[in-house]
Amino acid sequence: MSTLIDGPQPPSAVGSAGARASRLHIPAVPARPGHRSDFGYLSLSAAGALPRPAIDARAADIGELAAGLVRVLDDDHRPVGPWHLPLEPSVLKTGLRHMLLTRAFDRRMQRTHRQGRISFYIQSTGEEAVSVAQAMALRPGDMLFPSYRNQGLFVARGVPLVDLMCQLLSNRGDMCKGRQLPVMYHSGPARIFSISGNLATQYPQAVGWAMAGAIKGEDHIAAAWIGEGSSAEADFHHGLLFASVYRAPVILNVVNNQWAISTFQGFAGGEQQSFAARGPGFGIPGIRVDGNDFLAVHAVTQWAAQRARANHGPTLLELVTYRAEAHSTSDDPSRYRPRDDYQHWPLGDPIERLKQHLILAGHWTESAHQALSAQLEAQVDSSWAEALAQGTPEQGCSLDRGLMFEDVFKDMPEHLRRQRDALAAERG
Amino acid sequence: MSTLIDGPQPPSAVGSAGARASRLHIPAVPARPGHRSDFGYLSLSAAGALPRPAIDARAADIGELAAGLVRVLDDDHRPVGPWHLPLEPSVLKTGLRHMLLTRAFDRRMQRTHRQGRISFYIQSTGEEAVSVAQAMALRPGDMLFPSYRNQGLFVARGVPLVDLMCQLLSNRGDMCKGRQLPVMYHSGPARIFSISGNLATQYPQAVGWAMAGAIKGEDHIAAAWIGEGSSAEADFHHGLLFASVYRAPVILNVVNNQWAISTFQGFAGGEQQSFAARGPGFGIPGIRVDGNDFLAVHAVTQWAAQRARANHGPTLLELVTYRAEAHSTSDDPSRYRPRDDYQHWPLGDPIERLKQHLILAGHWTESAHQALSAQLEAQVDSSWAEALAQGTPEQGCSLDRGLMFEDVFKDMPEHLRRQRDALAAERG
Amino acid sequence: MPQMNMIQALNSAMDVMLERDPSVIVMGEDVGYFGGVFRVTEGLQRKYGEHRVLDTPIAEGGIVGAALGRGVNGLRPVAEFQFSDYIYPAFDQIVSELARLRYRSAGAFWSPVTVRTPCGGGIRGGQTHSQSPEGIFTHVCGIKVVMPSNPYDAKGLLIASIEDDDPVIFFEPKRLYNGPFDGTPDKAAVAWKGDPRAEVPEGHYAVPIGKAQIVRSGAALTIVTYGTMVHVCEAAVRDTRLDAEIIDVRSMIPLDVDTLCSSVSRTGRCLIVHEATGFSGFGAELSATIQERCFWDLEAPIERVTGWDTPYPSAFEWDYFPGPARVAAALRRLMSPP
Amino acid sequence: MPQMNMIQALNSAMDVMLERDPSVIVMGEDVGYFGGVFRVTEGLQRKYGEHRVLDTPIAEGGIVGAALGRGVNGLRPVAEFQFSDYIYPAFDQIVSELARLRYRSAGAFWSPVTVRTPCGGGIRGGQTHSQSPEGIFTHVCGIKVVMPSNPYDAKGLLIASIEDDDPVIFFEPKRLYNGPFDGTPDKAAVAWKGDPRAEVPEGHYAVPIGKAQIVRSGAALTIVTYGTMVHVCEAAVRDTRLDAEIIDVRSMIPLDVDTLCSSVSRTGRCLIVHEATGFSGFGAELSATIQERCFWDLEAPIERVTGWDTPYPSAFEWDYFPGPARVAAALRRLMSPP
Ligand SMILES: Cc1ncc(C[n+]2csc(CCOP(=O)(O)OP(=O)(O)O)c2C)c(N)n1
Ligand SMILES: Cc1ncc(C[n+]2csc(CCOP(=O)(O)OP(=O)(O)O)c2C)c(N)n1
Ligand SMILES: [Mg+2]
Ligand SMILES: [Mg+2]
Repeated sequence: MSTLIDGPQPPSAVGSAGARASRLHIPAVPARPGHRSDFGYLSLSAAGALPRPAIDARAADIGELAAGLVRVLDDDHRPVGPWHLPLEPSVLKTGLRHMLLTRAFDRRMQRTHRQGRISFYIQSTGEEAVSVAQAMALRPGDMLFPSYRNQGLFVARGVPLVDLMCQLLSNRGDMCKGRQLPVMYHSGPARIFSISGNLATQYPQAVGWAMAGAIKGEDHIAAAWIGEGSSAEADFHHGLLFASVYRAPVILNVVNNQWAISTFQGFAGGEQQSFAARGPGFGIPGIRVDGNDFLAVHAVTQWAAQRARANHGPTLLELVTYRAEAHSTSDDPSRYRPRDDYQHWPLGDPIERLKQHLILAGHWTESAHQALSAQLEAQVDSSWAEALAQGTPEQGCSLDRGLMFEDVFKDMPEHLRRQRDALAAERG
Repeated sequence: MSTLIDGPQPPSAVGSAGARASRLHIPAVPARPGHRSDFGYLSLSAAGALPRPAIDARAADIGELAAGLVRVLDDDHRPVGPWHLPLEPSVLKTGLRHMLLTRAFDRRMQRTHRQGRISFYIQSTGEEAVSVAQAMALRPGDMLFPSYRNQGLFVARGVPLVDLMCQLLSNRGDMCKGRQLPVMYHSGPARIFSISGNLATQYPQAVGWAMAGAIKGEDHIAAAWIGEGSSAEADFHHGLLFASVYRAPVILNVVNNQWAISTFQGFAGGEQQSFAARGPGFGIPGIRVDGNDFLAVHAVTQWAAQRARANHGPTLLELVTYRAEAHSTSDDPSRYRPRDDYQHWPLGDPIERLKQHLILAGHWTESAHQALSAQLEAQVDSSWAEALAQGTPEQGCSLDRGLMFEDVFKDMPEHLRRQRDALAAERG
Repeated sequence: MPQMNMIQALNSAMDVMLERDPSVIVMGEDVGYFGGVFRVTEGLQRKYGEHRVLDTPIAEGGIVGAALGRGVNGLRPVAEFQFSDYIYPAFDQIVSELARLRYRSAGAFWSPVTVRTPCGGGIRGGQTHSQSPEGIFTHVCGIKVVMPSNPYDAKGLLIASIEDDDPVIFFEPKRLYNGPFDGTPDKAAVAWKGDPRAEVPEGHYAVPIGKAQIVRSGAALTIVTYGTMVHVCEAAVRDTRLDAEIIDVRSMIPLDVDTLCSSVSRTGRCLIVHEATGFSGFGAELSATIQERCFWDLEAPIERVTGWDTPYPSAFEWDYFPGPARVAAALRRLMSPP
Repeated sequence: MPQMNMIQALNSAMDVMLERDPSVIVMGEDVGYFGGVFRVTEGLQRKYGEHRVLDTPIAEGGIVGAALGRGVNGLRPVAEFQFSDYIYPAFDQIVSELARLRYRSAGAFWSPVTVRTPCGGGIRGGQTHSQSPEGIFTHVCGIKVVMPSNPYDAKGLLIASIEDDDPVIFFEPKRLYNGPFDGTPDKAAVAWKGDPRAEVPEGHYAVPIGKAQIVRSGAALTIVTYGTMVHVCEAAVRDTRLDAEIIDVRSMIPLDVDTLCSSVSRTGRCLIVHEATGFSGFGAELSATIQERCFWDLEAPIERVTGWDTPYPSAFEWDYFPGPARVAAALRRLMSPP
């Protein structure tokens, strides 16, 4: 083909400027700064509208769950429909507490970053129900493979805030021994896997973990979380595929908070189809759920967990929510989306909704809420003081620099010992 | 988690031998050597049973096409149903000729390999309709991204057999200049892309090519082929995703010939769902078609091409067929599947079916068929003689070894010139 | 002459090329409306439209695969990877496809893709925002690999890369985006403004790929380095007051062996410095090649100063980073071998 | 003592480990019922069941990702990649995950995966069935990289790899599967039978990772090599009648620097030989390290004989392959430098 052999032919006219208009489709974005988002793109179902199938349902038979939106709490905070599986008020109150604590922690760490005391932070504001309700619907023996926006899993599994804070400070109490960027926590005892900087890698890993459980005949299951942006990565495909082929006992979650840094979810393939819809293509049930509805999230997770434990295989859950704050402390969302977007988000705030539900049901009061909030703020404060006792940023790094050379391998090989000694000599 | 910190815990009993039986699902295989395959796993639709939607149909509305099987020729070789778009008898006869030539070429090259005159070969026996009908349903300006089992594309686009044979011989006429394994052809003038040894990589490449066409406002489309086994690769996902997001004018084909070397299609995720079903999860129509039915393959390809050209976006086609021969000349399928499997394959042979259809319609006769076959055998023979004239294996490599250093870059850099000279000096 | 920092210089290179050549397109994660997390593509989508400056899904393998296909169909894609730590998912498309296409098709097909990606540490990014993986790519035949150390080279090399008909992996030492960092994090940050290497013409010019640059002439010994380390080495030379020749490699493939070797033959001593992990890093190739060519002129062993053979740990960034003190110690050792 | 070729030795290693340790599992494309395209896993599924010897989808990235997860959950996965040319789709899972997990979690999580994969040319495989990508992996910290050159080492090293709590990339020079190929393709193929290195115990034994082996002692010069090239170098030494010491590296990470350097210090001359592309290949690291340690003992430049810096072209296989003639020429050059 001579045009190819001769080199790329500059198109005589390209793009909108040209005579031959470009026919490439570019996904739409609801609004850019200065305008107001039209959330009409979001397909919503009425609370209670979708059926709750048996846990051994075939994916192909329950496709409506991938297109619709499972909701339990209606606009008046009343629980309705088949997905309402009544939970003890104490359980709901525990959920509320975990969400509130997560938010208080986020807010405080964000402030700490602004004061220059930690170098980086990522908030999960507006998405607390995802992590908290899901952790609570699983068993302690189940293994969790989080993304960087799932701090609620750590909170709900009772990992002390001090431990998380020490990681943020890279001080003597840092579970990562100074090796990971802030927020890249893990917890062996709480069975929460190490967070990776490389997106989506945890998906096939969780499936592998679950496969091992199945091979060993155990009934622990695995669950993994990624953002909707990250579902574009190859490992999303690998996760679905391996889960499908071996019917692994795993819950694969896509947290669709509408944005991947500055990139709207349409660029991840959310314009043509829901993310939950990827599941049925692999024979995996896909369920799209209101991610800000604690009860709905809990119910679908429980369904998926029962399904997995009963050996009916994996489930793909899409948790529809909204990233209320910046992507991270390095980000300024007012550059790419309307500043007040979250105020118009049709699915509200997860904490507010559970709170109103509990008040409506007579299990909670505004003043109890104030008191709890204050108590949790105090808990965050005292945890922070405790964390600082293990090394403040002003004191410099409180970890032995020799730790840099450990854990590259189980046993330190000769060449790393030599390098460790050279560094020690350099630093005197 | 101490069990993790202490090291992997040998499960007390693993697998079928143990007290706790493994709960891992292993895909079923229809039959291993010594048994007879039960093709009941194959979901079949009656010829003519599936509707032919408008080319701008939404993927979600035509899901039945991904689950069923588009067939035009019934068991009596009569064309039926909405996918029957009558083609000129001359077109059908051309198709028959291309398929026969492809098979004759394959058979001859296979023999040539057995004689030790080429080092490697891959046949497409039983799958000729896929390449031939699809190439014929596309336009010459459309760009094709083949796998190694699409020699029919080259035949249908009129690439001289001699050119293909010279590639197999790595002789002076080799389009690859001795650099590629036999069968890894390409053709610039015929717009057929270079075949890669790494599976599935052509999928996102084809999408990119199509996107460029759209950007330039052209109406050439792209088409790519991979095997069902290769659909497990990440690039399958990348292809679908990018095609979906930018609504690229591309046809993505999965040739499901049931086997990937020794691995049954269930291990690629074909047990839970069809491969065509992956499309709707991305908002891409998926159509499962009888890949041995020339008319059906032609019709769905034409549909997809019209859709793409009219700017309605990509289509995923699953072509259900059977790999009648070994994976390659390095393979012996009798080690992993029943020897006579193909005799029981429910979708028959594509050449035989088109032939019977033509005879039934009064456009063809058994004796015309014999004559054509003989003529094509002769064409293969004379092409082979022509190819050998450009260098036989017995003469040794007829290409200049300096070619090894060319085309690594457009211009040969200093270090490669030095290496070329060193080799020349070494060889005197 | 306008002054530009490295971000502006890179932006200007793409601006110039988008303007001149309608086949040039820019693509990557967050590069469009937002202008990239490091702001390198800022304003380009506004100017050239969302069909030529495209936001992409977060799928590095898909980005390269699609870019390759576009390149085959007549475009000149410039793809950004947000961090070079995230290039690995695209490894197969780069190594098996982009680098091999021209060769395997004997020139019938090729794709002039440029892959831009920020590399290196010193920004508290931790182990997945600080890597320098260039060494890996230098073992892949069929791609060119470059890394500028200043705004002038950044623009000129990026233009040359985009115009090049071979695929180019273009590494941007992110610690240099805003200023010529010399390896002492406690000192106040220095901006590019006022630095002669920040004098960058507005228009089109190219810095040829394949040519190293002598950044400082000297007779006592030769320092071979690139990227951020160029500035660190300058600081170390100031500190030691040694009359070192400093060579900025700039282009790893093709490598300007003559410039390196004629210097080492003259000085008889050579120090190789890079930020990446040492073991099998690009410094190994530099050392091996120089030793092969200059053996008889060497008066001391060629040494390497590099990052340690560990991941880049966030809390020990400045213990990991091969700063001026580590370089200076090696320089002194080299001048009076034990 | 039983005689085994390399395929049988590798098979035996997995058989022994599957038998001894219920946490060992084997997985890969075509490894189960079929026993692998090179028959290395033949019979294992029949013996240990399809839950412990698994066929997988053709998705190398998924294979490593899933293996990693299984390793974390208490298994010891041995994953086969059909050809090492096809390891690239798994690159991110290997580099960013497998190699980093223990480090980033400070030991809380780790996964003892062994990745087995046939490498090297000489089987008319062309550019995507002949590569030797080991050099790339030696730049990745957190994994071990080994390559045996004979059946005894193959079994012992594979057992050591499976038992190792760190991830190991285990390269199998496929040209040696059936016999000790010495680089002369025209000669009749030699089988392993009768070779002392093919005497392989039936049961469990380990060859420690991290130890090189002196294959031939000599005083005139040192050849540092591994894999297929060990046998090619033996042939070249026979041809030149030089009293060369030949060292089989065996383990690239960790590298047995002491064994290499004490030999070179003694002989004063060193040739490095590998089949992979030379530029930034593992030979560069060997050369750089040996030069650093042995500089004052060197009587001639360290040379490298490697594959050319091109893809491995199928028609020119024996021009590409660094055969005994090319090695012998280098040996002679090394003994009387120009
Ligand atoms: C492989 C890889 N590519 C790119 C990045 C850079 N990156 C970090 S977060 C992010 C956006 C992810 O968005 P999403 O998955 O939607 O998660 P969210 O932040 O919304 O929770 C990107 C592109 C990365 N970390 N890894
Ligand atoms: C990345 C990669 N992995 C593995 C292989 C080895 N391999 C070559 S062909 C093949 C089977 C492919 O099967 P399928 O996609 O069904 O195509 P078919 O051969 O049936 O046409 C395998 C595993 C490869 N070439 N590339
Ligand atoms: Mg998101
Ligand atoms: Mg197949």
